[in-house]
Amino acid sequence: MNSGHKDGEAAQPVSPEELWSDNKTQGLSEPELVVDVAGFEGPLDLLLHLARNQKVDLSQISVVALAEQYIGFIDRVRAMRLELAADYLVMAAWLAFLKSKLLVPKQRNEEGESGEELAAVLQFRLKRLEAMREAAARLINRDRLGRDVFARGAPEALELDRSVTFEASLYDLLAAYAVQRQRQAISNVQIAARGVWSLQDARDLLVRLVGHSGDWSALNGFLTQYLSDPSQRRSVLASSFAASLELIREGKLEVRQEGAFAPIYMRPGQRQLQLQPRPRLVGDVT
Amino acid sequence: MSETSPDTDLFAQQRLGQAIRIAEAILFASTEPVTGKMLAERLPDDVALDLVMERLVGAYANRGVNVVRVEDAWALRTAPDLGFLLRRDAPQQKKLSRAALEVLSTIAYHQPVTRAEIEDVRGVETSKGTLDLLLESGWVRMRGRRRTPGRPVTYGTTQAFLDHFGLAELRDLPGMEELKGAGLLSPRMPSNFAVPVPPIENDLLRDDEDELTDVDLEELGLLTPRVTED
Amino acid sequence: MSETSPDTDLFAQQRLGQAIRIAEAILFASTEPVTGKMLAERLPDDVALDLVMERLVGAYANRGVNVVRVEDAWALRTAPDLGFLLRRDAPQQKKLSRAALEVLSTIAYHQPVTRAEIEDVRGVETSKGTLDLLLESGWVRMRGRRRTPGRPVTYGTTQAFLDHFGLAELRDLPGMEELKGAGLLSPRMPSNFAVPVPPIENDLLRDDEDELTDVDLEELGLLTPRVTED
Repeated sequence: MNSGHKDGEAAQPVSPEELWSDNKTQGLSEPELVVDVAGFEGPLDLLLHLARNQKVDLSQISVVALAEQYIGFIDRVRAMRLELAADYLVMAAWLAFLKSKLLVPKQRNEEGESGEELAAVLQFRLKRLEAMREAAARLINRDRLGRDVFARGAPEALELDRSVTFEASLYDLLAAYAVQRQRQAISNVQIAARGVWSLQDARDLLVRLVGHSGDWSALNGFLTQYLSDPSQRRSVLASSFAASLELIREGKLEVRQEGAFAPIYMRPGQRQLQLQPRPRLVGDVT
Repeated sequence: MSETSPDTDLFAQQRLGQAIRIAEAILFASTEPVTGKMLAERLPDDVALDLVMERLVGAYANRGVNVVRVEDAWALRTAPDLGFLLRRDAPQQKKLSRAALEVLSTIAYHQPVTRAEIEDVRGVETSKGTLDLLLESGWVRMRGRRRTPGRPVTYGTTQAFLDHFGLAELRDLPGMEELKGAGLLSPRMPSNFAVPVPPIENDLLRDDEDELTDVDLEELGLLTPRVTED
Repeated sequence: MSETSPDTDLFAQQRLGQAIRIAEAILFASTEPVTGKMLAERLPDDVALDLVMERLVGAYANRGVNVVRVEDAWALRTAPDLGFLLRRDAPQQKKLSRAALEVLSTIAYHQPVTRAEIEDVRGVETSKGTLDLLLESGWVRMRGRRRTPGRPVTYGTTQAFLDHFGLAELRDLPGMEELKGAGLLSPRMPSNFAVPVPPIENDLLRDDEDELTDVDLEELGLLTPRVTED
């Protein structure tokens, strides 16, 4: 009775960091994260962390300062010659774009969302992510079955619903299907190492970047600056230009250029820009 | 004892009440009868086990569940007069075997499908027993016969299948991208790999399917030959 | 009603008492929540399930074991305050990774939700295996497909999820109402979400400007946010 008083422990709030104690298994289940940037779950998580250091109230944060901190962080990581997951770089490129929009006064002929509106969307996403974080923490601290609350230890078979004699869940069914199809499919597929950007890679990144802004954006500069090391710039530029032509043909992208060698502006086209469930990009940026 | 004040009395009552709750929870959660020794270890030191169990037995005396003594241990048991609620023959709900699940899912995705085609997808022979079991489960049915040599029977799923797996229609079965997204299928499948999409009007026979006739069913041994009707 | 004799009253009382015993025995026998429908089938026809369950919940309210509701089902569970006594016997539970827990809460609060929407909330791709793990745990299920191009599968939580976290229904998710009220459960930014108009950001200082202090800003009337038009 006087030993093992663990109930107090469950009651007090636990910080998120303490909660997920077995990060070791995470390594197994998530083999595709190239660089675990100091334990962050993606760029939005990193941004949230930086924003948290700025202010308690997320609606009071300075988005420009946040963008600078994020870009600075990414630059430092890249200076250390660490590989970064593509997501982090896409965010850096977009934030650089957002920052420039916020700093330059809105042009009269400019259409679409203003820098402030884009900043508000970012703040909304940060708040929403934080809300889910907190919800997860509250959820996990509830009195849980099998830990704080227990079911009957010695159940007995009941004369109930005699009609159903077979048991299987949809998950069982799908797992069985996938496993056998996979087994039958030729299993040794060679993935060639990529020195250049494929059209598909470039296309996916364009979709994500332009989808973020929803407005005329001159993205090329940011694209080459953040998404590649110098040796790959040409490949990135060529691939993304070719990919943009393809997207234009499909009506998913519109482009505009004031004159030769002027920045190329892009925005989503009439057809919805939608990311198909996409192949992984990780490993592409090397 | 004589010096017990009303205050300490109340306190003792609370201690006893709490001890009864503890004993009750332990008996409930335990997978087997709990010995008096084990119970005593968990109860407050100054509470007598005998008193606790006497009260607990009393509290459950007329309930749907009783506290019974099994040698030196205690357990919760269904009241004898309610035994009819419990299953005697106890055939547990059968879990489908892995092979059966594989055949079932193949039929679901590839229907209408013949036995040879199922084997082609799975790469192994399907035992007659597995198909029989699935037919018995009510989730699989014979749809018709393919208009090819040998006129093989085609299999498909039933409404009961949709009901059991919570699907509104066959097209709700996740496609390849969804299977990949859920981590069920490797993202790196060969480019010629595809997951079929079941048709919208699944109940209709395909162009190359014939209806099953009574004669067919008889041949398949599923219809006892000609019961005369009265 | 007026003609009810003491005899029939007594009889009704007995019927109710017996119904309560039956419901009690069924709940005791089962580890999983038992649906009201299943219970009702087992009770005498003329007894209202609601009344039976009300009495049963009341009878167990302060006991070591409680009757809890999970959606349209009922279950007996040990009282939460006694967990510390029982925990030592319980097998260690697998801990969810931080990512998995985040995906779980996103699904719980946003359901029905597609994978793309989960990724939008978290700002990161859901790793292969996370959804798989949650599906396998039985807390998450595929609910159906969204009627949009591509018909993406939607995810939601299960009754086992509610049971595990001691929730009678989804509305009981902690903070659900506030989050909804704040618009934080919508996939897109709600129109009433305040667009912060930064008065003049400190970061925007030109080389030839000095930093304004709060006192300055107040004097200039710039502390109240206002829309600036260039």
